[in-house]
Amino acid sequence: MVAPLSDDTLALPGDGLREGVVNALRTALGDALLDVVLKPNDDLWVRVRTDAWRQAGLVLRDTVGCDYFCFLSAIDWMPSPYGKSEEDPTQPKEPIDLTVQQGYAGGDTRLQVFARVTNLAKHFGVTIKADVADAHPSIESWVTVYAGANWHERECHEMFGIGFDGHPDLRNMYLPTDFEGHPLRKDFPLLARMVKPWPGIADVEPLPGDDSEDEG
Amino acid sequence: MPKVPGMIKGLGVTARTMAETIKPKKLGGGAHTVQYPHEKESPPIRARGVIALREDNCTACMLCARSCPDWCIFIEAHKDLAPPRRAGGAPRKVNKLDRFDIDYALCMYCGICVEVCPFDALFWSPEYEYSEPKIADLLHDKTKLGEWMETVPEAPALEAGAEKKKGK
Amino acid sequence: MSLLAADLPYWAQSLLRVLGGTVAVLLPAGTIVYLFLFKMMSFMQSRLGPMEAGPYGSLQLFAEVGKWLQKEDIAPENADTRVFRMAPLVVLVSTFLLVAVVPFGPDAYFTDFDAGVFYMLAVSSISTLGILMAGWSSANKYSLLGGLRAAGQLIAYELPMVLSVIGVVIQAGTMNLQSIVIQQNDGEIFGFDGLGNPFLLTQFVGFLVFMISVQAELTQTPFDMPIAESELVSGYMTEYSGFRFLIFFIAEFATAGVFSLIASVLFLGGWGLPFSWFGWESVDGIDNWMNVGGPLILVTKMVVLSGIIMWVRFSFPRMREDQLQRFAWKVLVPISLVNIMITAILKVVF
Amino acid sequence: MTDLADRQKLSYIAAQAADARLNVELETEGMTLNIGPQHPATHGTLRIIVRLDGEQVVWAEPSAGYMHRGYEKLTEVRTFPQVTALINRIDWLGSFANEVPFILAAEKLMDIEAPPRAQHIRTILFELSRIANVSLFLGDLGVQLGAVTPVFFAFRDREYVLNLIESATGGRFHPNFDRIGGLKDDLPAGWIAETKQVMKRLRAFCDEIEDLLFGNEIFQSRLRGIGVIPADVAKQYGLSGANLRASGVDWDLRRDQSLPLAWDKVDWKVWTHPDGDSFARCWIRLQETRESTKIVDQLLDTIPAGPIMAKVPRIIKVPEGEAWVSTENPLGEMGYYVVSKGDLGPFRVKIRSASFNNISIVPWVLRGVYVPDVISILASLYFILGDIDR
Repeated sequence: MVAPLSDDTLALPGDGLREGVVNALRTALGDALLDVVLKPNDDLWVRVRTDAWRQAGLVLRDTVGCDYFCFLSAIDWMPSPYGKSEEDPTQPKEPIDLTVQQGYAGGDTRLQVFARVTNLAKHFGVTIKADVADAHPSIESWVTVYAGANWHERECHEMFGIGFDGHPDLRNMYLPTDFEGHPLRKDFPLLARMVKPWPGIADVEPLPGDDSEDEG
Repeated sequence: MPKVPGMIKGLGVTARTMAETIKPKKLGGGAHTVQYPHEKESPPIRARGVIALREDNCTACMLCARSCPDWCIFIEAHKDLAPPRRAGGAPRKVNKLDRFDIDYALCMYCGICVEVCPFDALFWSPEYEYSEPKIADLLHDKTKLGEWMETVPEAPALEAGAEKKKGK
Repeated sequence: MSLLAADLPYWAQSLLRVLGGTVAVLLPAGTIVYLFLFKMMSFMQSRLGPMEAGPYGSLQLFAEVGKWLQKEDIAPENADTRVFRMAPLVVLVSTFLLVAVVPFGPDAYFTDFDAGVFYMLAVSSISTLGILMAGWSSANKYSLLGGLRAAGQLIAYELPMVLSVIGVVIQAGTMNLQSIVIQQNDGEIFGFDGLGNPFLLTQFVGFLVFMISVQAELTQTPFDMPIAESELVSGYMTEYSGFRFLIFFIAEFATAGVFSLIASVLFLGGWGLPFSWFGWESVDGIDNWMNVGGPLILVTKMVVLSGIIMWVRFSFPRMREDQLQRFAWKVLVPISLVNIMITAILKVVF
Repeated sequence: MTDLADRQKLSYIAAQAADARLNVELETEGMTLNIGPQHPATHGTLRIIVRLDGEQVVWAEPSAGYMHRGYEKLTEVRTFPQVTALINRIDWLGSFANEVPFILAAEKLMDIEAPPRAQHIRTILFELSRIANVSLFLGDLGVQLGAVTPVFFAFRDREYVLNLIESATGGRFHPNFDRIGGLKDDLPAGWIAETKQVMKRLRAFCDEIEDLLFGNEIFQSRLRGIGVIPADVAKQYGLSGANLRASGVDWDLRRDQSLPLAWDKVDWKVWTHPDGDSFARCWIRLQETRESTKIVDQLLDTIPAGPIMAKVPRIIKVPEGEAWVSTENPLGEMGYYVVSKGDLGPFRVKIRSASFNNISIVPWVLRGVYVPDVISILASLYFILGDIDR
């Protein structure tokens, strides 16, 4: 049999392990810890204030012991104004609801940066989020906290247009240097779906002289 | 026993493989390659080679075209009258296919269309030899897709412990 | 004197020699490519290799040559065109010069001169020049790195090769390759003459060093840094295509063949069989059929030796440049020096 | 360990010295060498820009993106079943393993669990794709170091694994076999017996590779002490899989998290190596391939009977929520952060692929090494282009 998980992992019914993490974060960050979602024995989401992003990273690394960097990325919470390009052009377009609605741990802005770090000794991970202002999206860089954040922040920068203060080299990674727009933002159209008509439109010619609608 | 140097062992491995390959097929040797096109490997029954269409079953419901991630299925149809199911009944109105094209230049062989088809009109065939010099010829129309029906095999028997499946 | 020289006019002799030389270069190259590169390598990798051209793929080589000859002769725009075009020929020339001293039979040889070993070692380094030219003139960074690596490597391995041959020269007491062959077949080991006295037995260390150096001179794995396809794409050959690449290719395998010929001459008794088998007393007593049989025997020995070279090539990974240099200077050179000393001492003692 | 750390330090000093030499001592400019985007060693189109002093690397920078396909954007216009067909092209050598974490994340959001038989078969196919993937690595390793034969052995024996995957799923490379709630189909008859034969073959293949490559003195001298990554650096960069375990970190997601898969039901071992050098990384992969064949063998004996599909609606709508599931894929930790808004398709999928993190350490680890080591270090880090660019 595989060696059993360490005692800490076999968390208590109330998940003392993750609650401990939340407590540690609250002590270190104070009111910069904005919101917490804890699913017992499953996962933990926390949201911190934008200006406490780097500090939260340091706390997670040094106090909580999450020294393994998993990923960093961003979410654009605005629904896509283009839909899936799967509608009949002959029908009137249904209006798309563009209200921004954030996910777990709430939020106030359209763009959110989120990252995940893992504690390898106690076998748990934390997803940490922070809002970034809509007008000038930027946040502190994590490069000095987790060296691996370097590429993730570059990717995030070109895909979402989020600046990372203190990043040594915020060049484009995938796109040409003079590329305009930020592809993963929802208001960036996915051209591949727009240049072609959707083949799913029902194209059934009725019988000559028969105007009755579809049956069976 | 003194340790054989790794380099000598390495020479041994290649020499052994050579002996294996030269050994006649009858004695369990031979190469692992197949001399295509003189001999051909038969793909497994489930292999997703090409999609076959049973035209009579298709009702032009568009489910396959809509579920296709690549948008590579194109369907057009017209209403038509079919003979009644029971004698003396009224003729039924059915959708007759005008066009059913699959563009194999776009298809990524995911099999979602075959899976969603509610009327058993699409099947996988393990046939694979239909490459074309011109990319446009990879668009198979309904006649060509219908011809593939001959190559569709029976579904394989299942391993012990499997539940009987209903439908296809 | 040579059998041919006795009966034929000079122009016919020359023609025969040119033809013979071409055959002596191309035949081993073709044999090695088909036998080892196409077939042995494939078998070692659980496949059959080329099977379509000719019975069992035996005409594949002609197909390949035909393909290469059809291709356009391209030189990169920034290349030093004249040097670029000349480089493959320089490499090939070294092969032809090498084959000139190899004795194929009691009377079947191109030249027979006393400084044969010396000449052989001298002309073998001409190919280095060609490779360096190719690397330099290609206007390609990979080629340049490959050319420089080749130069460093070939110079480093020239030395152990020379030193390992010196053992043979000391033992034979001559630098004439023909005499070395005769000595080996005529000789005896402690009064037993059933095997002759191939220097493989007395100069085993020298043989090993020589073969390792040959491997390096031929830039075959594990010493193929100048080509190193996973690092330098194709090293000094990166920019070559068409018949110039073909010449490089032929030169590579022809040189492998010629070096195997030389190794069998130096260590395996060359074209001869132990004279005691046939009761020959001296060179003059050798039957005339040995002028036909000799080359066949020599080629057989060559095939065995080049088979070993290729076998190693297909089995081993590549060394790193600094490891290779260290191996040459710190291992091979001291070993061959010790070998020379011991040979010299034993020569004096016996 | 200290010995290796010293070597790493020395190569750093060498890089600094080379850098200084470039500008001061010789007033040379150094040479900038583009390795890639079309290069035999980059299996795909990765470009590495290196600045050289002689053959020593002063500075190196990978430039990815020649194969970026924008999967994160594409997932937003696709339904959940369509996404499965897409994402098994991320790491194309271990494709079934790509599907599993995504499906698990969707199942987590829907709060359903696949029946035990499906979990079992998923685990078997997962390990088969690991074997298919890593066996190719073992062969390719030889090519990167100049040995031509191992790669043919790898292709030869991987073929048998691919045949298995094909006869079960219908696709050699892109199975698209995993479904929310279970699997598309049950195994065909005779598959288990055949798989056992192939596992025996694969173990023989591992022995061959060990004799041919790992035991070879040249191979060892090429890799030992080269490209040392200490454990703390590895964790900082988020290295995963064999690269992390080779640095002595005992972390394997198959063992260290509880997922509805069958790894906890069999007996196997997580291999680690204290050295953190290229050799350690390769050696770990070799051992893991053997371990995988053992896992598959044991799982084949214990497949429970029953259905392979849980009760799932015909049209799948995933409830609102966020879920993160990652698994120990052949290349390392592969995870999906799935955000759903209750639609037919996901709202956003963040794909955390292993190679992206594994390659981000390249500028750090390549300083001060020689050009041949660039290749061997890249080979030992083992990346798939699709897994970097996504």
